[in-house]
Amino acid sequence: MKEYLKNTWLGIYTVLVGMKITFKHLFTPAVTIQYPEVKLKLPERERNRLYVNIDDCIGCDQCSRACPVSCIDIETVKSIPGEDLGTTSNGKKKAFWVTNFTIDFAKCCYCQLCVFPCPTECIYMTDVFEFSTYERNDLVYQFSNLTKEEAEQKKINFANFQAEKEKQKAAAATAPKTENPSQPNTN
Amino acid sequence: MYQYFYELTGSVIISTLITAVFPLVNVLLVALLGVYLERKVSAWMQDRVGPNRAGPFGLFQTVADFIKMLQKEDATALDIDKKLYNIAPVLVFAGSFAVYAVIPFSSKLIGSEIEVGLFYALAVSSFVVAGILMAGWSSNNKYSLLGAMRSAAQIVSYEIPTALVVLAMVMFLGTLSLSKISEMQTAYFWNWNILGGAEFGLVKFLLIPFMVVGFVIIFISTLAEVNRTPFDIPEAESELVAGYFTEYCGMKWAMFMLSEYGNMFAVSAIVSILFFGGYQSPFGYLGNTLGIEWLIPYEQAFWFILKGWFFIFVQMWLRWTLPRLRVDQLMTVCWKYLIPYAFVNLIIIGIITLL
Amino acid sequence: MNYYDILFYLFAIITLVSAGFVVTTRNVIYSAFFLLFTFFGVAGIYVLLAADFIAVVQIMVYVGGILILLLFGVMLTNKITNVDIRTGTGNLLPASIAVGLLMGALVSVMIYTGWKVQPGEVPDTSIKQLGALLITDYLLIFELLGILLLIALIGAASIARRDKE
Amino acid sequence: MALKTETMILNMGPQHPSTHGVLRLELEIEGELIVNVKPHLGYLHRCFEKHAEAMQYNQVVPYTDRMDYLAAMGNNFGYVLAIEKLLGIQVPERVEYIRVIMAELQRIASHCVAIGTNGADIGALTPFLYLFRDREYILSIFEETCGARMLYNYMWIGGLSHDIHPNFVRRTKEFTSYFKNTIVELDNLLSYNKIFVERTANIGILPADTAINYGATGPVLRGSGVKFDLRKDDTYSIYNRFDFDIPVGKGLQGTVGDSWDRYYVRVREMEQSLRIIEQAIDQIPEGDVQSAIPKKIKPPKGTVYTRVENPRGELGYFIISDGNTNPFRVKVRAPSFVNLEILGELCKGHLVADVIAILGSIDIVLGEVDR
Repeated sequence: MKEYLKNTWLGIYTVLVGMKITFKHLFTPAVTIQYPEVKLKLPERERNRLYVNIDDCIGCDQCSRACPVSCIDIETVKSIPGEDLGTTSNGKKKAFWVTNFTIDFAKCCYCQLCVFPCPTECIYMTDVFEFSTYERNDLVYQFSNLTKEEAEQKKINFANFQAEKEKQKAAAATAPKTENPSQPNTN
Repeated sequence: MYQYFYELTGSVIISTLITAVFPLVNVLLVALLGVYLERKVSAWMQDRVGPNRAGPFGLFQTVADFIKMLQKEDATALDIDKKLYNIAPVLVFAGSFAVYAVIPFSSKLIGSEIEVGLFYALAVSSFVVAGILMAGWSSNNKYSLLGAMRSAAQIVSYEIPTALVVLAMVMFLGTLSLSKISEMQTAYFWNWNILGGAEFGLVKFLLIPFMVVGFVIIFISTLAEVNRTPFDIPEAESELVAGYFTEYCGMKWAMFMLSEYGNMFAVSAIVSILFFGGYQSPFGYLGNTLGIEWLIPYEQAFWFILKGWFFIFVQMWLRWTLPRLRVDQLMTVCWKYLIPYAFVNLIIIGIITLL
Repeated sequence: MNYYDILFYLFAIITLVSAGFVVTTRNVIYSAFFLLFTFFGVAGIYVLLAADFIAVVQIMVYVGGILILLLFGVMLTNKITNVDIRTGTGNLLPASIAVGLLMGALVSVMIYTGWKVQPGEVPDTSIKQLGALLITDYLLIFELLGILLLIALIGAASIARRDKE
Repeated sequence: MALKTETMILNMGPQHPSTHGVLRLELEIEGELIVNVKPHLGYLHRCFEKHAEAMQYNQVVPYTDRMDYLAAMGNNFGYVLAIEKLLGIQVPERVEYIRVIMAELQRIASHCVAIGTNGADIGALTPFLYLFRDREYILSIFEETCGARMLYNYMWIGGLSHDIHPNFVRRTKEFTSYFKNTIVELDNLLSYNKIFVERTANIGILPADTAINYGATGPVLRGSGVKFDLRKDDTYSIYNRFDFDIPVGKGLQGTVGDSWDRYYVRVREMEQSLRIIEQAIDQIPEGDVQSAIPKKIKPPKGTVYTRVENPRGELGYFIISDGNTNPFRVKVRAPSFVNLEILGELCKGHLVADVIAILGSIDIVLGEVDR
């Protein structure tokens, strides 16, 4: 009987305590952020979409190797003598044409591992997080500033240069044995 | 109501139409505003904002939802029992709508002034049970069936404490007519039944604690009858997905929702009639003071609807505060706690009334 | 034909047709749900007879109580996932003969009895008289029924509580 | 007279509101009584262990984030400790302190979800949202420090990816003082609520010996009254420097080891985590957090097993190195997976509704169960 009355009392009392708390919250202001209208100021370390400053990229491929999900795809072509690629902002001399630099953001896991090995700090994470598309292929971002034709041209240039070199080598050595022509450098 | 509008307009057709359409409009408004208020109240209690996109303060959110639901494809499962599946929402809605026939919104706005109004209101809710069982069984889904079984067991059980409290009140008041009960608690709030009724004397003060107990019991059991938290186990989202209307979609689903909110208002109305003076104003009427006779029914309707909404708010408040009970605990609360208390209450009120 | 007659025939048709379905349909669940409409029709007829209290009791007890229990029983004892809950209608001939005889007897009683018709006011409500009669003239029967129901309740509870072997 | 009854199979999940992900439970029920529960796993299997073999040691860290995604810091912590042991690196003091604070903040955040969803499963949605509101605070501290809210990749082998943000100390202190109110509010709103107590007390009782035999760890084990916490009993990092208690289930509302005890142990653990943070936050020494990060991670041949006390229990990493830059084998002892095994034992004889309460009190994360 005592247990019975105690249960009744506890049932009513704890419900009233809970109701008091929720009633108090009825008048506390909401903590919701009205997203499209109000946007939070994101911290500077925010890890969202990657950006590549291609002018600074030397095509060293370190970021691609650091990526655990292989979402970075880089193709480079060695420059031929006489072409001036300029220098990066921290003074490194560029030696490769970056003919293809794509990042597939559908694959990217935003771990930031690609950012740290970069010698020129040209790949970094930005605070852009709204980039949804209707097509999955639209998430493959091309960062190379060369057009397709230019890229082709660079490849042909390099192949020609290579062939020229081979010829010269062959002529110079006049040896019958030729080495394998090295492929356009992709790594 | 018919009489009142007949005198007002002098047309049979118009007054019949108003009499028929008024409760329906009321149910729809209750559902529309109820869903909106539920979202807003829950949002405020949880430090959120709630719907605020459609219209000012998101007022048209439920209208938008309603339009969306109208357009929805009526997707049904393959092995359902088509006939029962289609009848069930209608029956559930009919059951909850039928209660509105006897609810006195004011001294003039009442569908049917039958003598057994209170009893009738309890009885027609059994159609809801039949409809719920129908929905649960015809869906051919185990979750639905379990939900329907729970719901039926719950509603049938909780009718008993409700009936016991009603019985005590009937003993005290000597009538089953809802409009007469309202009339008896006239003028000022100290005449309400929760404060011992209109007659002044020792009995009045003796009654007050037992009236409060009676009110708590009937409020809890009506909560259970309309399947609201903490008694929402038939549609316990986290266990049974959506209970008996798991397989429903579009407008058929909306019918269940409509009847749930309709029921909420109906039970709130009955509780307020029994204990809180029904349509009576707590501090007298402006119409009387100003001498404008025709204003009084509208004032009464205002107070009635206000009281109804207050209890709906309390139901929501409870819903967003409490967890839900388990099936067997629900029965424990009913049979081991509410019914004994209601019985003791009944006997004590009976004795005090005899004094 | 006035409103009263129209309503009467409406309720009568609902009652009879659904009662017919209750007997003839092969799906037990359907029978049970048709019973709902039968009870509803009967309640309507009670209302037309100015027995509002009885009508409400009809709905409360039969629809809210007995029918629900019936449905519970049917749903729980059969394979609930299987829709095929069917019964056979065997013994059609003997049943119709028996029912025909009973009906004939009832109809003849109805026709040949000299009913005492007392013209008078239709009472506004029947509750008061009912209440008074129940605790004066029919008190013994009322109490006996109460005891009977209590015995049934206790019996049901004790069967349900029996531990499984 | 023997009544013949049949059992019914009820499929709970993989699409169900309260199986906490894509878990499928095959419930064999008699009416609403549970006869048997069979969990079916693997709907979220992502081959973490196999993936790790193809990764360099430091590339595995972001993958560990994705196992127990509610306690990613703890996952990082265990993994980097294992590799550091393999390499024999001593990390700077500053790193140790920051790691402990991060792990404890993460424990609070994870318990917020665990407690909140346990309540939400039982029907109380409001405490769930209050706890999520406060978890958000922790996540924004993390975001400010390492740039991500959920999958941090913060602890690296030999150090940390970033030093703490200048605001970090202030905000953490703000949080610790503020969060105490939330715990009081939570206790009043949910823990002692009669309905919640009725729903969880004496439900899913796990006796201490059963818990030990099944290998349960974390709050599930401590809820059964066993005082076992790796932070104290097999101390790692610098946990031995702090003063904190290990809350255990005492059966305050029912029997020792019931769902309520498991729930309540989590609530009290949040308080203890706050204590650790308060002690550690003032002692963070100065230093460079990346000084000990090796240039090339090529551990010697050998095996290592380290375990840490994750919010869900003992998280163990067993790593075999064959002297290469990639691990030869990574095996994870996932606490959720081990704790989930007990579900069948706990649910027998209870009702369908109790399965939810028990599952919520075990607190599984499917990302970790399936890996």
